[in-house]
Amino acid sequence: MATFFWQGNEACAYGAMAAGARFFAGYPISPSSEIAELCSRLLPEREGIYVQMEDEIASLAAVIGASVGGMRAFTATSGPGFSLMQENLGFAVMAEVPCVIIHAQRFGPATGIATAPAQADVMQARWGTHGDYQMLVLSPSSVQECYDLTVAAFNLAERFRSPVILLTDAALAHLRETVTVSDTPPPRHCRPQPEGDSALYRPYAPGPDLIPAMAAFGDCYIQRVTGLVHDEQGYSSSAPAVAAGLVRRLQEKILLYQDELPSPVYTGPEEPEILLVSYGISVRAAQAAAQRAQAWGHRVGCLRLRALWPFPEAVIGDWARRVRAVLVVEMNYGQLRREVELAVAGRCRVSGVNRYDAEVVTSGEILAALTKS
Amino acid sequence: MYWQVVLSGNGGHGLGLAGELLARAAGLQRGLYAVQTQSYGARARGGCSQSTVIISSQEILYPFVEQPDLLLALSQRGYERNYPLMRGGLVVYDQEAVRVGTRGGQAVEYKGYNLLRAAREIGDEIFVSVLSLGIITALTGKIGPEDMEEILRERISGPRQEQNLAAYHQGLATGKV
Amino acid sequence: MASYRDYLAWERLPHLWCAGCGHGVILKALTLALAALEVPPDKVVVASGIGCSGRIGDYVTTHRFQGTHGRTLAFATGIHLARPEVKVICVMGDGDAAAIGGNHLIHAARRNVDLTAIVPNNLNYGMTGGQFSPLTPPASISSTSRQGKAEPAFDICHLAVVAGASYVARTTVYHVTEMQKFLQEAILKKGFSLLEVLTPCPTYYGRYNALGEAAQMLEWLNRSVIPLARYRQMSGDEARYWWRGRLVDREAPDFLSRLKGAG
Amino acid sequence: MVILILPAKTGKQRHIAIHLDHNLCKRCGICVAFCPQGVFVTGDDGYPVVAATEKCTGCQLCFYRCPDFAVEVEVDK
Repeated sequence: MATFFWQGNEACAYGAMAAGARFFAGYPISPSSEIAELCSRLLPEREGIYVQMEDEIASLAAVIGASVGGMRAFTATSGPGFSLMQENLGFAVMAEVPCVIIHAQRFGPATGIATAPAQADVMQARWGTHGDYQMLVLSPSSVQECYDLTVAAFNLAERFRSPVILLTDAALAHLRETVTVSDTPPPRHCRPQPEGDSALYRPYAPGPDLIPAMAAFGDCYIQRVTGLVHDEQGYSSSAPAVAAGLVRRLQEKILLYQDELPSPVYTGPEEPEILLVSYGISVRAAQAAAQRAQAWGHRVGCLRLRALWPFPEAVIGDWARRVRAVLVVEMNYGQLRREVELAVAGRCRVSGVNRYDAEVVTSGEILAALTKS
Repeated sequence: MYWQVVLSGNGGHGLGLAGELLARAAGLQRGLYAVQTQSYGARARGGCSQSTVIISSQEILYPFVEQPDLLLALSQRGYERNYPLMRGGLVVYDQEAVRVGTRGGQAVEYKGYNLLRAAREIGDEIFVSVLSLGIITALTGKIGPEDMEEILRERISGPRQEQNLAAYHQGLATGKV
Repeated sequence: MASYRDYLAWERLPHLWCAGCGHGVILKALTLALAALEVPPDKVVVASGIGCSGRIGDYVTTHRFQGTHGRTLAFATGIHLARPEVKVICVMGDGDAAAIGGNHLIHAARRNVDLTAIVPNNLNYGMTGGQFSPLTPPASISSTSRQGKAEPAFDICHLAVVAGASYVARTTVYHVTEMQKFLQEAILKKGFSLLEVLTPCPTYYGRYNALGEAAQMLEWLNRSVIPLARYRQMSGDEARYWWRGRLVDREAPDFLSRLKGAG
Repeated sequence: MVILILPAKTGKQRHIAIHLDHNLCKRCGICVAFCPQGVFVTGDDGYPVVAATEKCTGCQLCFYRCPDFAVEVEVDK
């Protein structure tokens, strides 16, 4: 065991190294730039590649290219850059290329406030690229989790052959906390490899868990990658049956195995009356508020979401039967609250504690909202 | 213990590093919990800069300072922005850069020094952060002086280490008076 | 000895390109070049973008990557850095390479990434119905310039040279032997190489501009280009021709060598 | 697949076979237009027809120029 005093951004970069990442392509943007800066030093030390591209579109493109070349690859960005990445994010979904995008959210829309936090890109992370798909999105709420969930993100990317987004924010990105790192390297999940006669390899034939085996460019197994609708051979097709089969598999390969994602963590009394649901840096205020409310004798618990997408609908639905009210604490005008409302389905009251002034939500604000609940 | 510290001043005062050193000295050397943040404007020199530290004997849920117990004020703006939040504690300020005429809280104690001038005499205004850390270490007794020195030696290497250590010791001596 | 046949996915033919489209000629030239250089199919990635030329990967037996519109060189940069032992050959149309992908082209050339870029320039966007591209000659009729294209065109080859490419050449599908030679030189070149190939689009550009069927368009291309040396002696109005030839062939460290040197 | 195999003898005693694949040919007319010897003519259905095999010199221009992989010229020395 070793302990470090890291910023959120540093923990992400070291987490990526521990997860075996050897390729980073990026474009400097506040508040994520420290990840690029650190990678430019750490990767060459590890026989890896750091490349600074001409924009964020090219950055994710290079990451995808390197991943099909067989490397664990990632990028880091913030709102404006994440908007540019949407195009190739969809490509990674369609072509099933494992990669990790660390997105330190900042205040928006547009250039907004470059160095101030927000949690207003949770819906963009889910729905930002066009088409019909599932997205894997994780949200750490401490510097320790920046490290742990970055490791998880790489493994999930390989496991599901999918892009994985790690949503942090400007506050967490620059927060310094103690991080504990195990001496043994974290377990590594690797993309399934083709076996047997190379002439019979079909790049998009579903394997176990619906995931196709993935050859790398240069292997004897001929790899065909495309963002067009494609058959199992990787040849483009516009046949309705091929399109439907592909979309169904892309959805089901994630939805059927959603329980492999980091589950929500509950802290608080056994039978809470009010449940705070939160994610990311807002969790810290929610937990502090819950603790103070408990000290005053109120039964308030806190549910910390670690995977935002696919949304843990069943877990929220179960809690809705057991509590009187749910308060969704987030730094936006009310984005994930709608998703919680869908999951609660009228079983209890749902309201939001929302802050959207470029400051981190405080426990005092949550306590004030609690007294009204 | 739940000790909330704000180090405020201008870009180029080295406050980000000072916050990190303070938190490391507390968190790593004494087994306390510590968190640190720093303000990020455009990453150019000059302008308002601020770093905050919380040191606690328990796990820190909310990592941002709500009510400072200690304020280091190296600029008027940093002072004005933070003293209204205080309900007690200590303000350490630069006598030339900050006028504390509009004093806030009743129970707040004020200690003024010529911090920036002393730093310039050592060689560069940037030494003001480590000089101030010396004063804070001596005044408050929350951090072991030898812990702080160890972290300083670990974190600042190269040609500036000696000047920083000199600044730190000068601060310690000043704070003890 | 390798045959061009080994590089062609025969079972995928006939290809989707129109009658008389030059893309098939370029595909054949590519397969012939790979055979002549005896590069094993599993050590080649054909990377393409979107549009008519983007479909080239459907017809090869090598590895294939078809990315998003205009981004081919950015994807290819990642592929190359991860697998430097593999030849990455990028095929991008004039819209792909010069419009949406123009910035990536500049920077791939500037970094001198060891890639081969083939730009089949059919003077318009064929797949979407014959709209003008940055490389469409001014005053051309297209489906978005019925009165004649108001914008000037630019010379993508000179752009690549200024940006830093190691090898830049231009020819046409009429000049099949020259195309073959340039293509092999480009593939062998260490560093960024770009080969622009003027090619007929009888379906749109030819029809809109009354240039005739495929054969007449090829003749028109032949009449419209002159060797680089002669072009350089021209001035003013005469310089309305396209030049063809090898614009630059120089030695410079490629991107990965520089990265490793710095690392 | 329709393959017309037309073996031919030139004055230089070379065996030349011109293969035309109607499944691949798109009737663009390039082979007809550019054969320096006028070996091809356009048939009534628009497909090229090998009309004068004996004129073929085996220069392969039709092969290089055909965009559709529909022409191959086999030259036995």
